[in-house]
Amino acid sequence: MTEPSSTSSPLDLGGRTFLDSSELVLNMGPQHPSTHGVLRVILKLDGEKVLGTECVIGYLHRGVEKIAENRTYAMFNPYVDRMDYVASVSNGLGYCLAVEKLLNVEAPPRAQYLRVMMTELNRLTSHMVWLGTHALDLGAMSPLFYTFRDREEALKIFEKYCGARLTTHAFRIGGCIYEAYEGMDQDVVSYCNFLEPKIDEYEQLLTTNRIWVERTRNVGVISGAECIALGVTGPVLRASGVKWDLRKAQPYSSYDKFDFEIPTGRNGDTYDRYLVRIAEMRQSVRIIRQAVAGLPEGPIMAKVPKVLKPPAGEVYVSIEAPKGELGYFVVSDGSTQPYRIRVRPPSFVNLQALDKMVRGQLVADVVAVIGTLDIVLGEVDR
Amino acid sequence: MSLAPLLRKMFFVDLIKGMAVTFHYQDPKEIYTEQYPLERPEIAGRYRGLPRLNVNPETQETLCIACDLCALACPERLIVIRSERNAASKRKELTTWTVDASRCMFCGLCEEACPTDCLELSQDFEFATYRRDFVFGRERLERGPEPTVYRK
Amino acid sequence: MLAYLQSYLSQPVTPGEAGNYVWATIYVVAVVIGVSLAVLAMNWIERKALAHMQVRLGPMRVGPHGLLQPVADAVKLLIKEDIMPEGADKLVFWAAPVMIIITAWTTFLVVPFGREHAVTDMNIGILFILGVSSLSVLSIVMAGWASNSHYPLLGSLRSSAQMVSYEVAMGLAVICAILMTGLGGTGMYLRHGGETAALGAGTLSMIGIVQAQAAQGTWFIFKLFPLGLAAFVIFAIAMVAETNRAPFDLPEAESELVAGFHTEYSGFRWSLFMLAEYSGMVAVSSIAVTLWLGGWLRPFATWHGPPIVIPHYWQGGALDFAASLLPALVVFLLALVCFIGVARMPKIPVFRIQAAGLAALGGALGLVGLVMLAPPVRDRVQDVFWFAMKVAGFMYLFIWYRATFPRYRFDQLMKVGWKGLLPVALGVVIVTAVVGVLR
Amino acid sequence: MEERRVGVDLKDAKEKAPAMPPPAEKPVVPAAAAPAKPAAAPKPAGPVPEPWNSAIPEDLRNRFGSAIKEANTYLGQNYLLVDRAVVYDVLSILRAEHEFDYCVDITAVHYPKRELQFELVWVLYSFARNERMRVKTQVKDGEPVPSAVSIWPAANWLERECYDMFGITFSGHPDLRRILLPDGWKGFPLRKDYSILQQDQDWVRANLGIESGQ
Repeated sequence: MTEPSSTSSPLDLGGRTFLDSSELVLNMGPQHPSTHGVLRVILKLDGEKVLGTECVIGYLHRGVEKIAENRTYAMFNPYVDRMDYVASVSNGLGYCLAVEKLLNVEAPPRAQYLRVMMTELNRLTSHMVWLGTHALDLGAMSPLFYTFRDREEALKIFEKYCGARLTTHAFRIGGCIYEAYEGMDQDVVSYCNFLEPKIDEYEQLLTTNRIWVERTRNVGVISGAECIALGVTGPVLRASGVKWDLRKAQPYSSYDKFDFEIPTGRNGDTYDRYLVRIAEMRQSVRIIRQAVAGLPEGPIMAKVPKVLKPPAGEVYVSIEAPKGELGYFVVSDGSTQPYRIRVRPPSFVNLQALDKMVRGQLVADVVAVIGTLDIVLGEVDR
Repeated sequence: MSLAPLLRKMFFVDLIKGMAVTFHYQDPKEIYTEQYPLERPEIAGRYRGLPRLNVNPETQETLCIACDLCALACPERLIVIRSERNAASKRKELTTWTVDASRCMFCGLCEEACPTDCLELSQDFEFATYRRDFVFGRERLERGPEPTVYRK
Repeated sequence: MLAYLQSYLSQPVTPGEAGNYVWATIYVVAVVIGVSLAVLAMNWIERKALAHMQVRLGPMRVGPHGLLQPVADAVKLLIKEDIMPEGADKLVFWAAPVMIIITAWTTFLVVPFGREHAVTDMNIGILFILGVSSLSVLSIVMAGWASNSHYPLLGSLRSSAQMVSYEVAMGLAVICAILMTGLGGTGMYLRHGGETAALGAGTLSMIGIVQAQAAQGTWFIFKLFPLGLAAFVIFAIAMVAETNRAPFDLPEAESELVAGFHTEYSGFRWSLFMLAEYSGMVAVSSIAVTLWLGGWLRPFATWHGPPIVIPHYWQGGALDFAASLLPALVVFLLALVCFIGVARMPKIPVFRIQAAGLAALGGALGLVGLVMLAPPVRDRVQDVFWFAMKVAGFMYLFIWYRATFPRYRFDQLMKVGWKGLLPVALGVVIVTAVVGVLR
Repeated sequence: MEERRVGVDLKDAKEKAPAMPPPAEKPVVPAAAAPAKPAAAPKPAGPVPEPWNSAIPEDLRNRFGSAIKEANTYLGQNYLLVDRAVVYDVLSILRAEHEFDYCVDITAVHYPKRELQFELVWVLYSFARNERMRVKTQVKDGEPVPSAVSIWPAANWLERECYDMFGITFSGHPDLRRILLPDGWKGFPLRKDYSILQQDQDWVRANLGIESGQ
């Protein structure tokens, strides 16, 4: 990624060379207001034009996969929340589905509907964090506060449902352990009613705003083919025109029973990704409404033994997390502890596309593209 | 470009629409901030805070039977239980029960493992201290939360 | 000496024109203090207004409703460690904040807060302001260069390009206003109380421009509608860019360049930059007010209302009378707000000091209001009041923009400046000139 | 390589089973549990891999013969176990001819007791067929594996992570460096014989000059 500098090292100031036109190497991060955590991007600049980037990651590496090998299946469940901490419910869902697949059990329908409801609420909160921070990166301060205020209401529902707001640990292997609390359906429906006008408000602030449009249109363009080649998934892929969503393509957790659409973009630029995510929020609201209306009665936990000992074997199960395809590759050796758990983090793979997307653009676009990729460093570094 | 968008652009309609949003939010009724110590946050009943050891309200005896299940369920292994066999009743009796709150991630697995109603994650979320003793013992956990009360 | 001092008070001109150095010095000190106070107040208002627009409360702890927050901040900044990066060019690093504050304050020499409330009146007043204020770009470049760091360097380069390009559009918009001073036959160069220069010559004097508006009976924003308005809009956009405020705050674009040209500055030096930024905002708003919004003139200044007479107090139009009471009434209103705040303060011991402080502030404001009712003060304070109100309106706009808009990218900013504002401004100037000649 | 205690000292670590024992005999899943997928074995006993009958393994078997060691379906998920020598060709054929255009993941599993210690796994997906499969190969420690970056650019970071965590080298990779761990890191953490405790003690000794209390 980094070619050697053309004439001399940019750090060599002692040589008194005049008119030395070497590139400017700018270290963006790990402490930088808009690298969303501890991402460090080494930018090679010609003026403000980006000639190349190199991502330095791993500042938040906690060895989640190693931890997994030393915990039982049930014990590892809370740890997955800590990867993509703004979408912890999705992480938990993916993990539970993977272990359930290995155990060859399926959660009861009521649990599946509860899971759908929670994951879609989580998709909303995740997208709201994205919108707020992305807008803040591009200089619009207020959406951050509006989205965080509206996200707060969803977090309150999380808190009432499973007792935690962020790292929820909402599901257990085999279903859900928490029954819907009294009045949850009203809470969720009133949240949907509350949120829909708020989404309009975000759009009123940004969608037609000429500055927003100029800052995002034709910025960080990536085509559908490039996305596929780079393994980029989620809203980024859909904004490039590839109509692919695991919830439709390989439905899990009763998603096939829900009626929703996959919003797609055309140009694959930052503006389209913005529109796609906004549309996804509306679709999520739609799914949540259906989940509340169609919540079946019945048990919420499949019959699983207290001590989980999946038969030896390996499975790969993936779900559509808010950031893209979140996969778990679980290898069991028949003991109580997983032999190996591999997490396929969407943020990590999507971040690879950064270099492709910002090359030849300006420093300000790097910020826009990092924001639009919607990475969470907890997940990138694990 | 047709006329309408051009006019909209000329008269800054897009910008004014956004400014209308920010303007109407100036209404003090819209303020969302909670002034935390003065205004207490509403904590849900299922909130997973600091563990609490319940006691029998009549006899004030602990409900813990020192079965060690919570310690085994804990992913971080931060619950330490010591018990001794009571020679008279032949029953295991709890001596110490500690939790290292600095490492606890409030996952609730211990609560689920508890076969009695003893261990429960309480609504206590305020355990910041000026000292580094996060290993809470039985006394503190049985007593439950004692948040600083700020009068309004 | 006393006579020397009093002799000025009877003259309806600025101390500079009267040649009264003592009063000029007093005015300079008053302007510096006033601007600093305005910056402090602006600091608080910006935080509060921005917070409310963003559904938060803003500062609440230091003083009632955080009123003393700017003071606390100032104290904090003053006692902070003074850090100078090792690789910095020491002299330039030191000189940049000093220079920026000097340029920011020098512009206020010719800003007319009222007919006689300016340090002096120059016959090239507006040119002087534009010239001096563009020096601030130099200190920004100095700051960026001296820091010897990448982010400040990029920020200062952006800033220099931005300020230079927006000054062009700004200057053209100003020319438009200057052309308008020469229109209408009566609004001539009225520098010395009605003494007129050649017909249709126009003026560059800040006071002269306002007097031209008074004489023509209209603010220039409404003059030759929509030409005046167009020029005003151009100026209003350019002045936001000129002061590096959102949505044109690229030199200090937080999310890209950390803090832009003052990344390496902290403590007192940083506070000078902050002070200069806000003074700059006041300065450009003052220019806009002077050029287009009639300066110190009150709205509907040509309407006087039916004549009324109050013995020993007032003789003249009823509307004029109402307007003359307005400043005092506004101060009373503020005092009332303070007292309501005291009444609504939580009744607990912790808040007793705050309540007392707020009550004292309310009382002081009430006293000031009473003083402002006295005829000599009443008549002198009016101009300043209207001027301040108009500037405050602009300040609010600055906050409002900041709360609402995303930030332009650098090349887009240049595009807006050179491809958008500049041609329009040129067109407006030409049309204004043509219309002016044809009339 | 000798088997050592893995990771932090945990109670359960003692019953860490040897690598991949035969499928559990006793039924772990209760009979009451509903069968999940039609593809899954309906028997209550742990499901066993079944042969994967499809055009893809057939085609590959025709080309590579015995180098395709296994082609199975486990719980409805297809996988191939191929020889290291042909893995690059298999992957490029899958990409070029069977439309597996999306490389989902590349990872590895360490079996320290086997001779071919590492099992590399490529998770592939085809947008056109809406189908997922895994390609596996087994390599010795230190044996290079051909890099798939030329097939899927996405493989770049995934292979770097594999190298970082397992020490598997990929020949032909454009920029094979550590990615998550710092450049000077010693050891490969996701190997089963990598002890976190050892790591911690070494670090404390080197940087603090004291014995670690762990």
